[in-house]
Amino acid sequence: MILPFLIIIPLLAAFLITLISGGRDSWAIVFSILAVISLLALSVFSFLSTGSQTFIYEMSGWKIPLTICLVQDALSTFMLVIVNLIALTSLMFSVSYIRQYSAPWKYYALFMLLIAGMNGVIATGDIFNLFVFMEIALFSAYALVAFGGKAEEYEASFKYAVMGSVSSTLILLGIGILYSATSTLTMAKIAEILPTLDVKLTYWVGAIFLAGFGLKAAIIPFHAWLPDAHSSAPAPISAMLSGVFIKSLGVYVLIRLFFNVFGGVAVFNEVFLVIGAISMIIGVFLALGQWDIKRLLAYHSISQIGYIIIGIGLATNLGILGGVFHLFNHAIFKALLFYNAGVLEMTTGTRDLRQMGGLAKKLPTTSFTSMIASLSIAGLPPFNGFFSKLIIFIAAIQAGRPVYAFLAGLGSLLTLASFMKMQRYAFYGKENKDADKTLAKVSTAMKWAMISLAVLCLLTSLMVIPGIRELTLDPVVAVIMNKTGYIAEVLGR
Amino acid sequence: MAISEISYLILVPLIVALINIVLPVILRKLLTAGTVIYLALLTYRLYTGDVTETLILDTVVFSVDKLALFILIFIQVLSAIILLFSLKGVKQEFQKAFFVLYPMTIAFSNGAVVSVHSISLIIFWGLTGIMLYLFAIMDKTKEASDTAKKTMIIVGGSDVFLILGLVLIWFLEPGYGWNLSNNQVLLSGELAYIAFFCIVIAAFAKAGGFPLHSWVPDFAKDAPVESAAFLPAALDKLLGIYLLARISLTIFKLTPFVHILLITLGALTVITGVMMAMIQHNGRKLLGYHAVSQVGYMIMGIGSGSILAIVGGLFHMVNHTIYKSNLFLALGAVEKRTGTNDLDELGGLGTRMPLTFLAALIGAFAISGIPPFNGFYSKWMIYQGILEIARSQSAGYQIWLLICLILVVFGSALTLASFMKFIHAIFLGKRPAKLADINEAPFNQWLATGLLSILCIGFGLFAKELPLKHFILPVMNQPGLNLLGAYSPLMLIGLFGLALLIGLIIYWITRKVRFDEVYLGGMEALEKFRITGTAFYNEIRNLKPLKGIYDSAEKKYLDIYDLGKHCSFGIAKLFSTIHNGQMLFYNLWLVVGLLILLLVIK
Amino acid sequence: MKPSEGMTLIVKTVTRISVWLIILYGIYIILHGHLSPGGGFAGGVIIALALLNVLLAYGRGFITRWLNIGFLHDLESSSAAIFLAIGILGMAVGGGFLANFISHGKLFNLLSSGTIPLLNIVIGLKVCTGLFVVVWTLAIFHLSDKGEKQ
Amino acid sequence: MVIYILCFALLLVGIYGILTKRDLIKIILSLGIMGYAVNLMFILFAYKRGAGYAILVKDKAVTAMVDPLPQALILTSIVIELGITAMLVALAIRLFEKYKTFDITKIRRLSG
Repeated sequence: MILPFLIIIPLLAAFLITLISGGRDSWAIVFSILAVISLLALSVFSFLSTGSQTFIYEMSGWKIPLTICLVQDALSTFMLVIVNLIALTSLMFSVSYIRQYSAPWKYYALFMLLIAGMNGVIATGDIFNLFVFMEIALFSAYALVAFGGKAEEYEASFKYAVMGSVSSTLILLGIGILYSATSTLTMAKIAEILPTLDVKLTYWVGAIFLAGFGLKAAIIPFHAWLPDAHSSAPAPISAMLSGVFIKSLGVYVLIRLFFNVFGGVAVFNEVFLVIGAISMIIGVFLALGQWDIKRLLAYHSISQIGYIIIGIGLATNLGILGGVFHLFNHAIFKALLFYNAGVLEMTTGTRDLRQMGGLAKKLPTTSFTSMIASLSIAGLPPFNGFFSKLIIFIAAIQAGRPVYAFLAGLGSLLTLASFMKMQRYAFYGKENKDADKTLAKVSTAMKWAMISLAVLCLLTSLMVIPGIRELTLDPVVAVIMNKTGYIAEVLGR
Repeated sequence: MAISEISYLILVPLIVALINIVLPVILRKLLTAGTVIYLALLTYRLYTGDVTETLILDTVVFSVDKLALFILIFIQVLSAIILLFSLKGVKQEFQKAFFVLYPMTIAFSNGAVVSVHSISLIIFWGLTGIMLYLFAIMDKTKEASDTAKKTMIIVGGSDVFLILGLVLIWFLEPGYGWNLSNNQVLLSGELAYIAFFCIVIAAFAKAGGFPLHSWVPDFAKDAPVESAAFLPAALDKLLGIYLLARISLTIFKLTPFVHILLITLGALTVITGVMMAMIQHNGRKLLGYHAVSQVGYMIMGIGSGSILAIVGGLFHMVNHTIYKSNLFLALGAVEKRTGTNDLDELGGLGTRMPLTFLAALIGAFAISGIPPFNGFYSKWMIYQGILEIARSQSAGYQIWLLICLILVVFGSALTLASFMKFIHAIFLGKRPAKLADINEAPFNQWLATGLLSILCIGFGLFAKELPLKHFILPVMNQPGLNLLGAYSPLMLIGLFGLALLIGLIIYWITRKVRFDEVYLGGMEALEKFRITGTAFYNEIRNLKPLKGIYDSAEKKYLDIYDLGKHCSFGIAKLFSTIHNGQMLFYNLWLVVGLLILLLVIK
Repeated sequence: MKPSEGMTLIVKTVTRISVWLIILYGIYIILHGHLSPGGGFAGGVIIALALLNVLLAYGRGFITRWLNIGFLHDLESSSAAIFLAIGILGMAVGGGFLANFISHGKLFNLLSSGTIPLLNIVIGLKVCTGLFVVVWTLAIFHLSDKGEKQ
Repeated sequence: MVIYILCFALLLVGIYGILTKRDLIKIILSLGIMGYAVNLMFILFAYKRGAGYAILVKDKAVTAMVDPLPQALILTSIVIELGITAMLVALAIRLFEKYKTFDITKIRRLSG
């Protein structure tokens, strides 16, 4: 009974914000914060109460093949927790950050729509409904990328919108083919019927979906929009996009479709591994050469998604555990890094690393949290990124694919290198005299958003401890690995 | 979860570090000092008493064997002495952070040593790397930040290899689980070799072996001097060589080829380090390059496979940590008084800082391998061990080993040469005018260097009776070694005493020396005509074949870090030109990607 | 300034007559959504097109005088909110989100099919206002663009 | 069969457009064409030979109707496309304001 509220609340908040706003931004802030706090509470509650069970919510009182259903299992609630957690911190960060733009209430409304879309994609068990929610989320993402109103932002948004629409059309094509073959849109039902059909159908639809959702997840070669869009958006939106957006729309859907619906076909796992490795290596190389701090972070998102995809593609219990864990961790530290970048941009007025320097003294909180996040993304103990990468390494070697472990190692080394570069140019070294003129104030809410994520960077390491892992990650892995189980759980057999 | 005393080695300093965050500086110092003493006592208890294991989640995580215990003892000893040095004189701006990081570093180093579980070893290993970074960024200058970056990339990056290596070991020998204590994996098959070399990379990066050494001199130059003595000179050597010893003694059974390879790498490390050290003008950098050079002996010793040389290598590691921290601290004491560490600007301080001078002199003798100091003893053991190995090899290998040995002995001679320069430049020669009113270092500083000097002498004179018997030979399960040739320190000290006596007699006979002012071209020598200690060595730098090498080394063409940097930036540039901002081009990727997927998936 | 506003008198006159017919037709489509082809979306688009007709024929200035754009905004948001409210009401009274909680009535009667006519009306409002506001916003863009160029 | 091929050809026309056209408006139109092709495909999938429209009318058998679900889906997808198109047009206007051009190959400040 909880899941529909996770979609209704942000939608309602969005409409109420547009309804009552009109120069009264404080109401928009109050509404959105209330909404997101309640969403986070609900999603945590639902995650904890779900465990390894599966609950189905059937819309409008009809029964399953006829209606849209919402599936509440460990995987979806896990993703919901991530989305709403990052949303809350992002909103905390936004409150003072977004004042520099005109008409903030529009921002909050779009933000709520974004959350509604992502929550919908995650919660739904109906493939067309997934498409619709995806479009809602994408639509608000396009608008939010362009929110700043600078030329580059419009450019990024336009490119993103065109490429996103092409991939959405591809997804719709895939959905159409699936519908024509199975005559149903409920994913569990499709999963049930697919094995009785020609396997070629799965392959073709799978390839189309891989391209379509691969673009959402920014897997190379479908990644070209990401560095533009993520670096142009306002910082809290960059954090949302990099932290959870590409994961809920891309990776989550890929996992759900390819494991629970297509049943984990071996050839797709191979493709996952290959494109994961390509994304990981090329992404990190691209990041290494960047001087624009947000572009650097954006390219790292591609690289880190590569890790997740490799973990998923290994298709062993450990590999998926690593992938899912890394997904969670990446959301946290990448959001944190984007907040740091936002503070840097706000205070120095530039995104070019070469024009910063010596900010560690002026921005102690930012510098400290950024170091934690950097070490975390580079995979150094005791931060969470270390453990998820370690699990992926172990899984790759255990699965008899040490090559991927070595590529992941190389990626990790280069990640460290590029974040050391970022640290050195932004926070240490000689102070840039021109930069301190426009030093804006970092508000308390922003600080707390960063600190809370930094603390999470440390705390989520604890999820590897078996006792906690059994409560948190293991049910998620079980859902993914239990391929036909999804059919039985959803259809109630 | 059974927490035994071993885990206190980690928990206590860690908790102290966390408490230190909120304390005022004076209490931080006291608390840290107390911790160090407690740890020393605890280690003594472990040494004498029954060792218990710490279990976490029903697996043995912390345990000590003889090797670990040996390393632990010296971690505590050195951290205590260096702490003594740091109690007074740490730069005001670093003080707060320093006494938080110090116990933390001890905690993590202890953790890395007592870990017998791969994962916990990886974690503590990485944490010590982070500590290194945090020490390096204390100074906020441009150079210091660059050094911190470089250090972290090399040391932190090598963690990846450690992880891969240890995971591969686990994969190859699933029977042992993650336990590292009694594994004997045969080096056979590609994966085993890859695993071995991965871990060797990690050990080399930590200890500063060629070609991953380049962070050591930079760190020595730019980090606070106490941390330079503490980490690259002492703890990181202990850890890196500990790991090397661990894998080559208890985890892998090495093959002759690997022995030869390690010996060669060791010889290369010795010679590159010392050649670079010779031409340095910065005292700390000189010591840093020597810290690299000396690692070569340890690598040779441990990699050689002969018991004598392994014992020698371990002994050399201990000796090195002692005399190198001694030298760093002595230089640090000088630097704190004079405000510079540039050898060109120093000179003639021997009469002003006699105690520091004495300590530095003993350190210099020890590192140069002059009997009867400890450096000679361990080097001697290593040479003998390598000769012993050479005896059992085929002719080609023999020649190769001899070449390596000659290189190393030559390197030892060069070490002496460069320390002549070091000592002369700081303590001898004419004192520059601005150093006129320099006084002896504070009490705690000369006490620390003095203690280390006493250790230098003591370990040299009573090597067989003290360190070898109690610490190192138990590691190898050898009751005693009878391969030490005719060398006996006492006999040697007799000879030296004789030589000294003869020297004194000669001095006594010819003591009528006339002191006079120096004139140049009929004028009194000006300050600018003062001959600095480094001047003589500029000749070496300009020798024909060496000049090119030195030039390219100074331009950093030979540094693996810079090579890798250029390489990766080249690749990055290539990729980023493809991202040319043309949306039509991006769309093409999308369509082509889709087509490839459609073609591939079948 | 005034002469450029809108199209010719013929167009204006025809529009003045036809627009009400079109709106009426849209309302019809919306109300009979549950009985015949069409429904909220189709009807809403028709009404919006009628308004657009006015916009084209009479120009932007007239529309600002004729319609309260702010009110349209509010109508749009509130209709969406009402839609959700009906859905939640279904949750509270019926079996699930958007579940029917009014009696079904008799087949082929205008007042039948439970909440569907209600939803149709709400959707019609939403679509008509939404679509019109979107085009209106685009028209505003154009205005500022011209202003910038001159 | 021919009609499916024609539908596919329409999709290819759209893809051709987004790959070669440089004008922002033409790109938007190409996207629209792609969308229509897919929508058309849905309708084609729903078609049953000899079936009528899917409206419940008095005295008409339920069996002789085409599948009504795709039509509902198409309606949704049309709405989405409408929204995206409006968005893109708005962005195109803004881009013209900033770059004074409609040529996408000249709108390339973001690169590298």
